[in-house]
Amino acid sequence: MMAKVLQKTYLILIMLFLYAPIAILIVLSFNASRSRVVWGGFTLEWYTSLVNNSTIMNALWTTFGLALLSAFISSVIGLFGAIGIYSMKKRDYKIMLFWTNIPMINADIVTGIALLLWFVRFLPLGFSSVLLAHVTFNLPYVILCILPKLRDMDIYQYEAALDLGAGEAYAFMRILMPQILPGVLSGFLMAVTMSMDDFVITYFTKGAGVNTLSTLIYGEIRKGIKPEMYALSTVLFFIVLVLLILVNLPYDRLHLNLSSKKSDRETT
Amino acid sequence: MNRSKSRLLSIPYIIWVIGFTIIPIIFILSKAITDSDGALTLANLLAIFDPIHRKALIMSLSLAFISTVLCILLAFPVAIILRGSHIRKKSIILFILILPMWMNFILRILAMQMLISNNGIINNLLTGLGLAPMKLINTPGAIVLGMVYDYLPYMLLPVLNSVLSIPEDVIEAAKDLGSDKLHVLTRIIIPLSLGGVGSGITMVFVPSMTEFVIANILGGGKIQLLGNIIEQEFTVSMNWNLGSGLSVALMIFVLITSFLFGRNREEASTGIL
Amino acid sequence: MAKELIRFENITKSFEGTTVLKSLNLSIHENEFVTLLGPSGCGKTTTLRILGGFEAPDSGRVIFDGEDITSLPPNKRQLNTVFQKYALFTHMSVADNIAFGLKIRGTDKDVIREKIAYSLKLVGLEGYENRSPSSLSGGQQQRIAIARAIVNEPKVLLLDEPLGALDLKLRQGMQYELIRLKEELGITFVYVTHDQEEALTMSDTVVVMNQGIIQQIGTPEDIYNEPQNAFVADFIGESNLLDGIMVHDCLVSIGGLEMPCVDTGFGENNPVDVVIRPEDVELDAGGKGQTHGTVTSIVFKGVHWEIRVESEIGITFLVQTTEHFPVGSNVGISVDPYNIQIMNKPSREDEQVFDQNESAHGENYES
Amino acid sequence: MAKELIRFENITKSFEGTTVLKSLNLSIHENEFVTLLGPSGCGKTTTLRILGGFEAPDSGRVIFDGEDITSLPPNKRQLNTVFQKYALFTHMSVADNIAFGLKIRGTDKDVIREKIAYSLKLVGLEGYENRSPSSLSGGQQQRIAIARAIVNEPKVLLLDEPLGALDLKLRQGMQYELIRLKEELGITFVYVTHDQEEALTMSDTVVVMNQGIIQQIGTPEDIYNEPQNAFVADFIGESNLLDGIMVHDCLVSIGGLEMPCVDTGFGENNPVDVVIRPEDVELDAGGKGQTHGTVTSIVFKGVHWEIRVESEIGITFLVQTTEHFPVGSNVGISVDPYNIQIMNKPSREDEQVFDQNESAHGENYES
Amino acid sequence: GQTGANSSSGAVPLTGETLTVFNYSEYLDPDMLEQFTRESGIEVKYEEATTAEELYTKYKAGGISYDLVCTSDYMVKRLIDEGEAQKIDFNSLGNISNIGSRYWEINKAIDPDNSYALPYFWGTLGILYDTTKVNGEIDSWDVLFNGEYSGEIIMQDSMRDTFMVALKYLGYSLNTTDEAQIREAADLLMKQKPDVEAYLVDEARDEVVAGNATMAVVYSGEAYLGHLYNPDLAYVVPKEGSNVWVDSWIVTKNCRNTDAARKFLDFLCRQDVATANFEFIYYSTPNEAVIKSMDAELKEDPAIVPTEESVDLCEVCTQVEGDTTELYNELWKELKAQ
Ligand SMILES: Nc1ncnc2c1ncn2[C@@H]1O[C@H](COP(=O)(O)OP(=O)(O)OP(=O)(O)O)[C@@H](O)[C@H]1O
Ligand SMILES: Nc1ncnc2c1ncn2[C@@H]1O[C@H](COP(=O)(O)OP(=O)(O)OP(=O)(O)O)[C@@H](O)[C@H]1O
Ligand SMILES: [Mg+2]
Ligand SMILES: [Mg+2]
Repeated sequence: MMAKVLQKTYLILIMLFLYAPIAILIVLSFNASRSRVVWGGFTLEWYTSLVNNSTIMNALWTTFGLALLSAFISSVIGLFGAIGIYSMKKRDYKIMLFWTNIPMINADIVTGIALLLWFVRFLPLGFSSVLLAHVTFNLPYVILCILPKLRDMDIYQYEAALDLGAGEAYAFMRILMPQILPGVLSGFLMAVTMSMDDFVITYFTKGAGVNTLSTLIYGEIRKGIKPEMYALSTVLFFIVLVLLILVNLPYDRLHLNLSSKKSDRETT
Repeated sequence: MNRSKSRLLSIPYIIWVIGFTIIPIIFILSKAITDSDGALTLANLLAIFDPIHRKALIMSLSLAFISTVLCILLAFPVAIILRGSHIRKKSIILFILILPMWMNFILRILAMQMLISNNGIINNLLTGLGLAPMKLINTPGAIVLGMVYDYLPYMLLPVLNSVLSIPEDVIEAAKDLGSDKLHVLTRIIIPLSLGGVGSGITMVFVPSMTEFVIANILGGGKIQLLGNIIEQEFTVSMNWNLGSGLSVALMIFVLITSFLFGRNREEASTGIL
Repeated sequence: MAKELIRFENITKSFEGTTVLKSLNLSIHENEFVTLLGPSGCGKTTTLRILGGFEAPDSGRVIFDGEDITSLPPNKRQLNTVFQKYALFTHMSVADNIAFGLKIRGTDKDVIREKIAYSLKLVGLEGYENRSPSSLSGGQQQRIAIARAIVNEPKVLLLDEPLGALDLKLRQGMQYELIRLKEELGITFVYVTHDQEEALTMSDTVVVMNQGIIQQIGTPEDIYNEPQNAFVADFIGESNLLDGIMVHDCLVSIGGLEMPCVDTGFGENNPVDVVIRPEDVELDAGGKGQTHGTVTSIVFKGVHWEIRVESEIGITFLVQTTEHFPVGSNVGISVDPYNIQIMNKPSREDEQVFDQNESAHGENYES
Repeated sequence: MAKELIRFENITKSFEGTTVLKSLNLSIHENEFVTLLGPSGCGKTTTLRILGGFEAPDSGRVIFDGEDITSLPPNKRQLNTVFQKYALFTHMSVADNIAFGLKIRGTDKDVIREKIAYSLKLVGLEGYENRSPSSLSGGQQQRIAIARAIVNEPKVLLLDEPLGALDLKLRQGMQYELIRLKEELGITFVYVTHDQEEALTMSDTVVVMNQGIIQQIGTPEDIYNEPQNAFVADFIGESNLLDGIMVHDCLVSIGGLEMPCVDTGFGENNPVDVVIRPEDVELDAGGKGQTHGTVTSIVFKGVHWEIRVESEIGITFLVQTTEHFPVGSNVGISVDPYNIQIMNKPSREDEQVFDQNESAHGENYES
Repeated sequence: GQTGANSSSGAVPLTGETLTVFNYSEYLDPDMLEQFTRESGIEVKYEEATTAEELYTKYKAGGISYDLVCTSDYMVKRLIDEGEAQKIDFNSLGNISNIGSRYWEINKAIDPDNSYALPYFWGTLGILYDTTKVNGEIDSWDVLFNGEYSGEIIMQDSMRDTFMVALKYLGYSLNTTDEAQIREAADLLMKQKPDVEAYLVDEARDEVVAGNATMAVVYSGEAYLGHLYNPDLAYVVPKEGSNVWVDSWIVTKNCRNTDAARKFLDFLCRQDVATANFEFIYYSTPNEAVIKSMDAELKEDPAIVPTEESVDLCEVCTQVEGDTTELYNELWKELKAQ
């Protein structure tokens, strides 16, 4: 019993650690003072001015567009890439994994400047160049999320589909896709997270007039973060929270590897 | 699946890797092995051994190492508690743990700064309770705190995944053979989740080696990490050759360490779900 | 008989509202080979897990060597388990797997090395010390699991369908090895299986279970020749299970045909179940017998032919014999009175004949 | 005999340098039930996968109905497979699993619904349409896999150890159902198993394989009673495999004892292998017989007792009999000349007696 | 920000012309960009940078063709020296008279003919301190070095600014190229480091406002906001002298549409626009028309309108060349790594 209490306490402390700063951001969104270090009373002003702030709203849509689009593109390329890598011989497999890991271990600024130097040779900087950059740094995470699922998938189901008359593409879509979908999904989420958080690479590869929330926030540190940012973060936080809870409902049906422990007992 | 045919599927990815990983790396490499006049030199690579750089490297290494170890130490109990718990939807917990990552990183670090600054929330709480305020911010410890805070979810995910997927009967077998709880932990659970820890290390240790924002905001700019130096070589001193050289050297360093420690890292990168 | 070592006293266990074990009582003696036998889902593994300490009973006690061990953790119990899925430690070599328990007890290094070698020899895998478990075949893994358990010289060895994944030939080999081990080491075996032939071959005592209730405890011969109810009769080997009426002691009427038997005490004109083993039905090509019938199918089974005979009295007999009777031929049918087994009609559900579909149903786990 | 439907011509296949099938030739006829039987790793699954189109042979051809289908993809072949591990589509309902092939062929919705119902009835699982495969027991999953295959009315059904995971009782039930299906639907079965009893029970033709080479093709009776070499003799059922010397036609000397037999053509004074089935060894409590021996062990097997007798001529006989002989008793031993089977000594490795440890070795897959 | 008198008038249809403008972040009221487009029909692609070096890197990479760039004095000089700027006849701008002559004078340090750079904002570097936490009046850099406020000092996390403080305290020019003087300054800074609570750029002001530190070296514009949030804060330019800085606009050599660029610059000089921008950032403006229209309270705040005397104590920071740069980099890294 004592142990249970200790365990609960521990979990709560970890949660506190992770969420205390977020609570501060939420409080700040109601702070009437423009300075984050001065409490100026309660206000909802920032929530209303947020909607009218075209710079922030534009950056918001750019951020979302960029995150979703880059996550989508990297998921598609990553999915096919992972399947290809999975089918390779051991040596090629290792080589591919090595290169897949490289963007992860490169300092952001190095990646950002290298891409900048490369992009300017054939591409005007703009939304598309940032998109290319984001896809580039998303890909490793996507691939590394999908590969284990490929390793776990039941290839016999695919063969069974062929056996029953399905063409390869059809069998792939109907049979293999549902099995690796959780991996693709987590890769996608990971990519969205990475894309939304990135500042350095985005900064160096973006064109004039293109802003994401990250680049805005970076610029604002100088003069103090605009309170609208806190309001926006708060709104986003609760939207994501609700979305995650909704997404979570059918989650258990997707046969995720968390359930593997249980399923051990099932097959006798 | 027809292997030779499905290998073709990776062509777009391979093109992407060549186009956007390998070519830029060549750019960086070519900067790294030349000086500002374009003459070949190893000086930029070897500059990592200059006393100042070496000091920064050692500082980066120690902070990244401590952060990684702390992340492991914090994440393991979570995984083990969740494994033992009867919570049906462990996935919900998982999501709650990663949700903070969806808030902008700088905002979170700034909030952390408000928590731990001299006249910050924690110290105000302490003085309110009649205790002496603590020196938290602008110390190496604050940087470690920031890194742990920012990277903990990246450790939690893979560790949780691998701890939860250890078959129960293996643990029962160990108990059956006489293991007590501690022994099960050290001999069975930890060794069997090393894969997950490995990918956690990749996702925590590697970025903390190149981290500079946390060091600037929470370390008060008094602590120089290799990430800061690389950043400064690029943006302040505008010595791209040295910056490239240092980062290539760092990359080689990380590759070597990850080769030594994370042999089955790819095996274990379990992803979020 | 040897001294009692283990006693289950009124053990009850349920999972999520479903009762899996219903006041189970069982004694196990020293150096006995006890087999728990029953269809999938009947509670065999649960019984074993309660004995191993992995599951706590809802009520009842487990007595070991005179002491109540109901709430003793597994690592404090003097018994070792061979798990249904081996549960080898994949991150350790074969030698480290086997040494696991010894190291915990702080056994001397040299002794450990010797014991590893000895136990590998016992299971016929000398020289496998440095292999990784995942490089071994199923049969070899299973033997490592056994070696890992016996090297600790437990008083009792629990085995949960250890041979389930092996093919027939390997299974037979392992059966002999296990019996040899039991004799050589003098330890008590508690063995779980759903293979009746395995149970009969290896055990001193067979415990037949169904739906969490013990149906019969006895020697293999008892169980096979004197099943106490229709479930046991049907589950242990193939049998002709017929409705009969006990005319009076030593005479039973089956489909109108009165047949002498040796059972008494079932009253007069009471409905009963009659069990006749297929190998006990005698056929005569010349037509001699208590009744007649026509052969409707004959299947070659190697050792014998399996024949179906439709008899005049309207009953189809399953017959096993080494002689060949062509389909369509007319044969005489007779049964020795000693080979007719009379049983009361089932009083509870779990005593009823094992029905394939139903049992498959019972297997369904929620997912 | 019916028309030839499938012919393997000189099929050879190797994986990573190891030859798995060595110039295999095999004919399968319409509506035949052919079983591939052999120890683990002998190439049964590989043969089936080549027929199914999942693996391409290195050389040789597969002829189906007169046409060369060697390079036809699986989805173009008129045969369906029931996989060793079921391979049900876990994310679809039972009905969607069964309808999968029909939908691809664009069958009408109402027809599909009817066919699903019909095929579920065939396998005894009416009303299971909306269940998820993972909520079913192993036996039920297997039957769904069968329903999914037969609903497409293939000319040939390939089954890879479909009953391997089931317990004895369920296995026997499914064996009968499969035979019934074959008769009802009139399709050709190619069946893979390593269970010899299953092979004998179900097949029209048994193909015994070892190490990628066909050892013998024949009816179950042929295979059991007239094994062509020591491997077949030993693999099909238990047997006494003895070294003998053929004194002359119809007389063989075993351990110095001359025994009459019925085989001819083995020359004079040549070393031969002698096979005597355990059930063919006759024991006599009174001591009458060709030689004498002492009972060293007796195991109850249900249908019979399994007895080991150490004979005067230095050979231990394995005997199966329904009579009980106590350990230590002296018995006479005799064998009917018709039950003595003479074979030439093995000329190739794959014909040698199946050795347990070696086979376990062969099972090792690289991990 | 407030919009000027023209804000309500009807928009001019887009002419299809565009200007690509590169500026520091948070350094222009975004409403003014919209207003410019409304009035002129010229679209503005607006790009921001947080530091001069970042700006330079992106500018030089060449992925974007910028027309107008606003950056700090030393970077302006560098760009002019590298031939990146176009000569502009500032007299042709209608509102140019709003820019006080004093600022053109200061700017001569980087642009001797005043033919490239148009002053935008300017200021000094000084000490922002909490009057309730210090003993007496502060008027010298000495408080940063005498150890009295150990652990309560925030220095700029910027190489030249921090060296400037030490050089000025030692009585040298901040543009010195004398290695011995620079090394002396470095030694002083090394000695000071244990007393320094943090080296910050952007958050220095907030730290003093929040009471996390007693004093910080900040730009004069930050001081005004600091005072606004916490009336106990005061700003001083020490008597040893300091740095006076001017951020200016230049038109790049790539600019094709110089007419549009001139229109934009003229627009920035207009009183209402300059007022809006001033009220967006509260840095000192060189626009005399704006200063005239200010409240008296603002006009007298030395953080907003530095006094003539304090400016006279100050020097403009110009670019240092080759070896000196390397020396600075080296010493700075050493200081930070200590
Ligand atoms: N942890 C558990 N949670 C819920 N139900 C369980 C659990 N363990 C066992 N059961 C249920 O208890 C019943 C008995 O299970 P048990 O594993 O003892 O059967 P078994 O006789 O070993 O069967 P098998 O031959 O299939 O191994 C089954 O119906 C099973 O569904
Ligand atoms: N894809 C493969 N790659 C490498 N080796 C293989 C592959 N498939 C089969 N083998 C090898 O070929 C041999 C024959 O395998 P196969 O699966 O045909 O045996 P099997 O007779 O079906 O055995 P089992 O009874 O165990 O299913 C084995 O030694 C196996 O290791
Ligand atoms: Mg079980
Ligand atoms: Mg197989």
